[in-house]
Amino acid sequence: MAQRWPKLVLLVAVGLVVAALVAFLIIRGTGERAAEAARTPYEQPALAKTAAGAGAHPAGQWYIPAGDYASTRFSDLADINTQNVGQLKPAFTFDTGYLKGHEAAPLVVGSTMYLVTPYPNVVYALDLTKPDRPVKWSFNPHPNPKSQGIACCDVVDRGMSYDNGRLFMVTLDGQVIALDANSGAQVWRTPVADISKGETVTMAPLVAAGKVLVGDSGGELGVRGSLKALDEGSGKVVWKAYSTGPDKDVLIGPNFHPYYPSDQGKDLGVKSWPGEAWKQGGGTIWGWISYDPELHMIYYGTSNPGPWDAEDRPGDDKWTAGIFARDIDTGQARWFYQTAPHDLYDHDAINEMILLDMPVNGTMRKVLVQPGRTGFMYVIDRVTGQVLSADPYASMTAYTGVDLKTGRIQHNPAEVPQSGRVTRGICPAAPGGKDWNPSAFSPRTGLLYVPHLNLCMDHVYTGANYISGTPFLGVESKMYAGPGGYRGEMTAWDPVRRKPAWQIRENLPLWSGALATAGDVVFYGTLDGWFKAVDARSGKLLWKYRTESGIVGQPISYRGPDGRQYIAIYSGVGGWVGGLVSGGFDPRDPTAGLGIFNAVPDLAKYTGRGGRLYVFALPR
Amino acid sequence: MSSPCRASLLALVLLAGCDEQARDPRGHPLPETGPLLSAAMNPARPDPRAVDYYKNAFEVSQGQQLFQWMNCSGCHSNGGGGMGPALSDTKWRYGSSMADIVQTIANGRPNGMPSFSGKLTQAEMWQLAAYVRSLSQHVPQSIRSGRTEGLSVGEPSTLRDPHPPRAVTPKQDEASVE
Amino acid sequence: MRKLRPLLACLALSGCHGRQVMLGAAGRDGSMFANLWLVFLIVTLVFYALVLIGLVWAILRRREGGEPATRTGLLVWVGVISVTLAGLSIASWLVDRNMNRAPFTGLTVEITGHQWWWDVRYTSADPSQTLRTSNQLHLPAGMPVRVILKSADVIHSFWIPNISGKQDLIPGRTNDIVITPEKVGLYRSQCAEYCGLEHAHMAFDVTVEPLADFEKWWAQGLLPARAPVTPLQKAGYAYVTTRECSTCHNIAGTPATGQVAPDLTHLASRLSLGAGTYPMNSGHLAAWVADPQSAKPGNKMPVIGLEPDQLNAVVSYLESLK
Amino acid sequence: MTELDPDLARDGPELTGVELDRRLTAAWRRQPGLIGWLSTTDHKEIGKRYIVTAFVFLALAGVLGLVMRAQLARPESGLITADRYNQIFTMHGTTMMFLFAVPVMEAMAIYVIPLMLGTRNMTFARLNAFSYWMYLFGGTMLWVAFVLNTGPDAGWFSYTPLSGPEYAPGKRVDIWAQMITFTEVSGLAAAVVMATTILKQRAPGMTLAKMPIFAWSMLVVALMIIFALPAVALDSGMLLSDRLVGTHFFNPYEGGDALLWQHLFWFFGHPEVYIIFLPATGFISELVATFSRRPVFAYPAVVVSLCATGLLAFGLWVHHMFATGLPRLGFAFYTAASLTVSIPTGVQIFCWIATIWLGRPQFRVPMLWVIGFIVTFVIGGLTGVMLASVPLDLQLHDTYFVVAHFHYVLIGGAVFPLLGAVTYWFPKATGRMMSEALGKLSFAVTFVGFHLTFFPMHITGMMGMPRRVYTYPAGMGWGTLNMISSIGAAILAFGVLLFVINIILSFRAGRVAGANPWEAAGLEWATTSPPPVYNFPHLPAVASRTPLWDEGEGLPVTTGLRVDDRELLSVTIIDAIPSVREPSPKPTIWPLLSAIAIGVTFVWSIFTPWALVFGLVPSAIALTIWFWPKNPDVPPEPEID
Repeated sequence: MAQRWPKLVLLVAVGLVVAALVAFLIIRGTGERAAEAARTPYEQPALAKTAAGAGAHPAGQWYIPAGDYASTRFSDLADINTQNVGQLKPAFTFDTGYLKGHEAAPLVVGSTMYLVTPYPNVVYALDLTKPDRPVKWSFNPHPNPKSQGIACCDVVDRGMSYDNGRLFMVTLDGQVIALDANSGAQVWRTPVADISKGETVTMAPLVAAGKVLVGDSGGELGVRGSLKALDEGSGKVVWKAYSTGPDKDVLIGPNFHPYYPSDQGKDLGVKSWPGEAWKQGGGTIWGWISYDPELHMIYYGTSNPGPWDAEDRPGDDKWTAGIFARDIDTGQARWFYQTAPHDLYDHDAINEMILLDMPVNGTMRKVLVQPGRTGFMYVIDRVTGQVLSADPYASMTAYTGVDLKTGRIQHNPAEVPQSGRVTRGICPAAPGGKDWNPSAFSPRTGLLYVPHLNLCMDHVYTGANYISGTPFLGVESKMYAGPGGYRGEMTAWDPVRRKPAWQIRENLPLWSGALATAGDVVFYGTLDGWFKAVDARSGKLLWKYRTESGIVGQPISYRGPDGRQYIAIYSGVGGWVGGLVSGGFDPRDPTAGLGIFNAVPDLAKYTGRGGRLYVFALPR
Repeated sequence: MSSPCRASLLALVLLAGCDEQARDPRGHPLPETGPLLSAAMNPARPDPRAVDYYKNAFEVSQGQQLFQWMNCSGCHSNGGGGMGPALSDTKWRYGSSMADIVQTIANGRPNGMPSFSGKLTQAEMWQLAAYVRSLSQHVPQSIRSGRTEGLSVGEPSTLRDPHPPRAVTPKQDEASVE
Repeated sequence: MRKLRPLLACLALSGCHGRQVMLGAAGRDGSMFANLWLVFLIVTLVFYALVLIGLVWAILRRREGGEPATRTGLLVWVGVISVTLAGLSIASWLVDRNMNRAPFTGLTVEITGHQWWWDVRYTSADPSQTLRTSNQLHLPAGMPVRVILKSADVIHSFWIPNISGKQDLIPGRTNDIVITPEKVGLYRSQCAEYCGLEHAHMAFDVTVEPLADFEKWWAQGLLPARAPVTPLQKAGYAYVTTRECSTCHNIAGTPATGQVAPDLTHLASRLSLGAGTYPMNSGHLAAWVADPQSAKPGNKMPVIGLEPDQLNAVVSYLESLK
Repeated sequence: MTELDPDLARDGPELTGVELDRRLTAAWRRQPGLIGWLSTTDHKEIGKRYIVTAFVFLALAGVLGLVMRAQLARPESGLITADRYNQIFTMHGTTMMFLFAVPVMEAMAIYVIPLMLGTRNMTFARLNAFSYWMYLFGGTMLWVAFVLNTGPDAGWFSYTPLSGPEYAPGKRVDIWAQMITFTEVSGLAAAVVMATTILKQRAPGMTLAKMPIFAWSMLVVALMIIFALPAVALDSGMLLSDRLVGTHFFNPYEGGDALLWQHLFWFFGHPEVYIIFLPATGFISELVATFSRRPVFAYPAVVVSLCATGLLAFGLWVHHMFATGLPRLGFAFYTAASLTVSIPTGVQIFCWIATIWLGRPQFRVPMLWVIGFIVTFVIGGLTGVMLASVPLDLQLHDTYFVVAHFHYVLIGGAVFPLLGAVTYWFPKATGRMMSEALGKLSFAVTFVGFHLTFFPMHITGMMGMPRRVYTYPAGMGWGTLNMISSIGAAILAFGVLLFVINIILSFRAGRVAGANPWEAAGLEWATTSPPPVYNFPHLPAVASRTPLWDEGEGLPVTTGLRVDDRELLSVTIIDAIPSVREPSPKPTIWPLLSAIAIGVTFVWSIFTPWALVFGLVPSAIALTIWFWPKNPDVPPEPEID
């Protein structure tokens, strides 16, 4: 026995050495292949491109928050590039004087910059020609202070639109106002919301084809959502399309051809609800509208159904939590796709839709891409409404996939909330895989830059009572960091390959928009006030700057009267998640702020309130 | 202990017990048609009704139920706030007295608090006010309850500091300044 | 035997008509209960008689003669008890199994217990056909109905003695019971688990009717509330749909959209008021609205303190909600 | 007669009579005065206090019962408010179950068992005193709270979440839950004392097979208490912490479960019924034997029945929960188990009737209670058979049928035997006989009143009347039957009043009884009535189950115990062979002070959890002094061969 030991040991040792060698070779091989793949991914011919006709925007200017109708937020200025971005310095700043969430994008028209503050929605025009950028004029619309109390998630304003010498703005209490861009004089003013019913307006209006398109907020207050088109010249309402109710209210007519059978039928906006629940059914439009001038169609998403307690509204709850395509002139619906039929988690469909032309299974398709709150990256044929793909881009337990045959999202039965028992570990949480803060797309890289969240939640239904002008929720919820313990993530998504190119984890939730430039730099801000520039191809951090407060705004880029490229961003924490600091709430209550403050109880350690515009440029 | 002393002690316990534990389904109204909140105008003399509500476990529990039913929790959550200000902290924009709170509920406040006058009875408003005070430990510890039948909302109110921070009476919070 | 007579009287009562009696046998389970109970009653009566006879005999017997075979007697007694109990167990088990085998045909009613009323929802695959009502149950005769039971607060118990046994409504759990009403008629159900202050006043009316009538009732229930006609009704409408009432109660088709109290859409077509506290008529309606805390103290409806003309108007409007 | 050695420290042939009495009395008597009264460890004194206290609670709860019957006499009666009624029915149930039924059975045993076993005192005599004080404080707290309008109102079963922090605001349910803690401590203490006394302190020769049946029943009951009470202790502890510090044991939202309460409660609650009933069967066995003038028929069968009941009692609790929607398959098991438990009871009833049959029955008052017991209890048992069946229970559950059932079981099955037992042992405790005529009258009135009250409830239940309703609508057909019940309740109360009057009158002027007025066979009748403070001059030794009948005056005795100090004789568990002489603790005030310290801690902890921390200090001090070894240098007694 004893003599056989050395032999045995030798055998084992030789075996181990051989195994290690084999393993080394295998791993090395894979690693090499992976490295190779990482080096040369985007040299392929088939890149996604900005939709033809929708990507145009005036050179070096910024007229609408999304930059262009395709919502790419892409600036073709390339002065600032990956080589020199590290030298960016603040060129000037401007204090707005208000300390709520500054979610708006500044606009630059000619040599003037236009800013709008959160409630009370004051507009400033800054003269960019003078070295100290003085205020040319300002305008205070004096909204009704009561509206502060019914705005669900801070008193934000997401921006204005410029067209044809006029600025179009909204106020929190639901007035659309046209201003003369030169003088700041009011041209017309049209109220489109009733705050006694809980309606407010926070979205940035979109001007296109002679119409000002504006929706409403208040999906948390049992509002019956609607999109209004106002005549650009007179401010008269041209058409109004509700998100619930009979077909004639929803502007569903003979031209309505939804792709999936579940959206076909008469008066589904009534029949997919119990009783008269559709009258308080939500489906507000508070996010982004894209416009395809060639197809003459607008695309927008509707918000969550009301109340949040889904047990109170059995049925599909049409036409909430879905994407509408409409004819911009008549408002008639063309197609509809419901991302979350019978929504269980406040997973609205209001996120930005980027209009692209890209190859899908070998053929070029006209698509819209939406990073959905459900956590899926939807690629939808924007002509027909067919879902071409839907891949998860955020941590996900709530859904198992999207059935491309029926278009229906597939629920994980273990994560369906109920009354009387808390359902735990729902990912994504109520703000979704990504909330309103818009992504950017660079046609140079073919990548979509998605600033998003990594939050999960515990959720329970408690039953809702409807009292006009008060919240209509019926849930208690508690959010927290998703798997990995980080709360925000910047993902560069390749829509053609249907997977991320790179990802950056952020400790705090990402609540700011993104900007991509022709210099292959991507800008975004974080809740702790850092404004960051990363390499559009690799995600490498190139530059960062600490602003006075958390960033929830939308960066833009413009060419100043002096010929230099500037980058502008609002700093001023707020919005749903940042409201914890801007509203001075109490994070000891884990359900505060509909449960989101529980995810960021430490926010006050990173940021205080603020309200300041930062403009950066390369040193002269 | 002498017997008169014992008797008076018993009487004391008896009074305290009756106040905190009694259940009067009708509330403790001065006549419903009586002058609304006369005492609110006179902060020196607190409303005589106040103590019947915020020192009574049953009334506070009724207020707690109304807080959910009347969607107060939609804005103020379980005290932490959200759409509306936090109620569990030490800031009181419009005063911390029972009468102030009832006034806020009844008539609303300019920055968004809706008016519930005509939607709730006065007794219900007093119950709500008592519960609102309990969110910041402004009611006796002995009448608070450990938790609700619901999602856990953090540290039980029974364990929070029994000595509430002193209320700050009407001071404009800078956030509310227009 | 003195105690047997009332027991037999009780048995006789089963023939009487009662709206809330166990031996009413108006449903599938109810009939099976009545039969099984009769079996148990007879068996237990026999045993009681045996014990009494034994006791009387033991007391009165003349004390002479030898030792009787008591030891054998004990064994026989144990044997008899055991066999009988086994028989009863099996009978009980068979009936229980049979009760659980009720065929299920698709009508599902969801009942949520509240302190102290019942929220009733008739579900349907078509959500717009979902019918919501309170404190009443209409059932089609001869059709098994699945009743889903939930509680919004504390434990309650669902029990229509004429039709079926009990099932608890427990917070955090979803129970269900299949009941098959067989006899057309009016029955009464009462909460059978102590649920707090007004447990005594937590009942509802059960109407078992032919299928056609039931379907008609359902269709009518889906209609919105009637519009007020007379000036008095209009004044009542104005009050009810804008003031305190509307904060808690729902009246379909009106601005009264509260969800935390019983639905009032077709209030006047119900048989009772206040979850079985009062029979429905204008006098009781007025009494209830004027002071709901008098007949059912502690219930969640506050005393509003309406002026007499307001009260008139409100009652007049509510009465019109057929 | 020669002078006795003044240093002679052990009883024996030389030391008898007056001198023995003098020395033993000196060793066993307590200090005079209030402090002495409060310090006593004498099982007879503690037992009497226990019994009187329990009867006071019976009277209080009985009055509440009368108030409820007055309210229910008519439909829609406005005599008392819903809130008051709910407090009252909760108090009635709680007091009857926790403060009367269980304690009174323990109390009777505390008085009688040492006498029956032929010993001088119980083991752990101070623990025995402590048990009483805890019981007194707990009951007093509950009733003071009730008077202060803080009476619990969630029912004696306190189902969550009705008893939870949201739906039971205020301190009402905390009072209830903490009262449970008091009675748990007290009950467990008494059970430990009882079990050890019965197992270790029997007279030499009293093997387990020769032990009186009442001792057997108390042994089974003590073990049942030790197993059942921790379940409810856990339950009420969890409820208190849910209410006070916001734990989530019973909160389904956060993963707790409302049914957890019911499982734990009934795991205690069902055995509880047998904890009350088994001592009563013990009484019946003693009474039947004495008044039939022969030993109980089939002693082994009766003892096996007792043990079987005790075991089976733990397998039935789910039959209280048939309507909760638990998996239905398991129900068949609980039906079968519930029906099985009636076999041992049936055996006992057969044995008692057979004993009467075989004996020469004398119809004295205690025997009347026995007959009343059989006639009444059997009805309750048979309705229990109905309730065990799932299909029947789903209808009968929580109706007045159940109210009728358990009053037949508890009053017919426990209170009737208790009243018989009190009549039977009254002369032993007081030295005077109770009036036979008044006794017969009170029996008759009680018996009639009882059936008039509770029999109609079977029918009201079948007619659909649920339990725990403070009123009921007119036109349900329940009015007449309820009126009959209410009239019956008044008669029943009058019957009990007659019993109490009988006790008071007899206590003052009853016929003087000798040592063994009933000519019974048990050892308790071997000493004087009332017994001396040391119980027996010489410890008796026995050779049969009926020593006094078999040995007559010549009862053999054991000698050799110290007379100058408290000493007990420990025996082996099965064969009762003397093994150790054991010192018995002297009276001391510390059990009382410990009870006060712990009681204050308990009451205080209703208001703040810190009480448990701060209250620990005085409690620990009091307990340490109580337990401090007084004579550490005395070597342990040698083994006796």
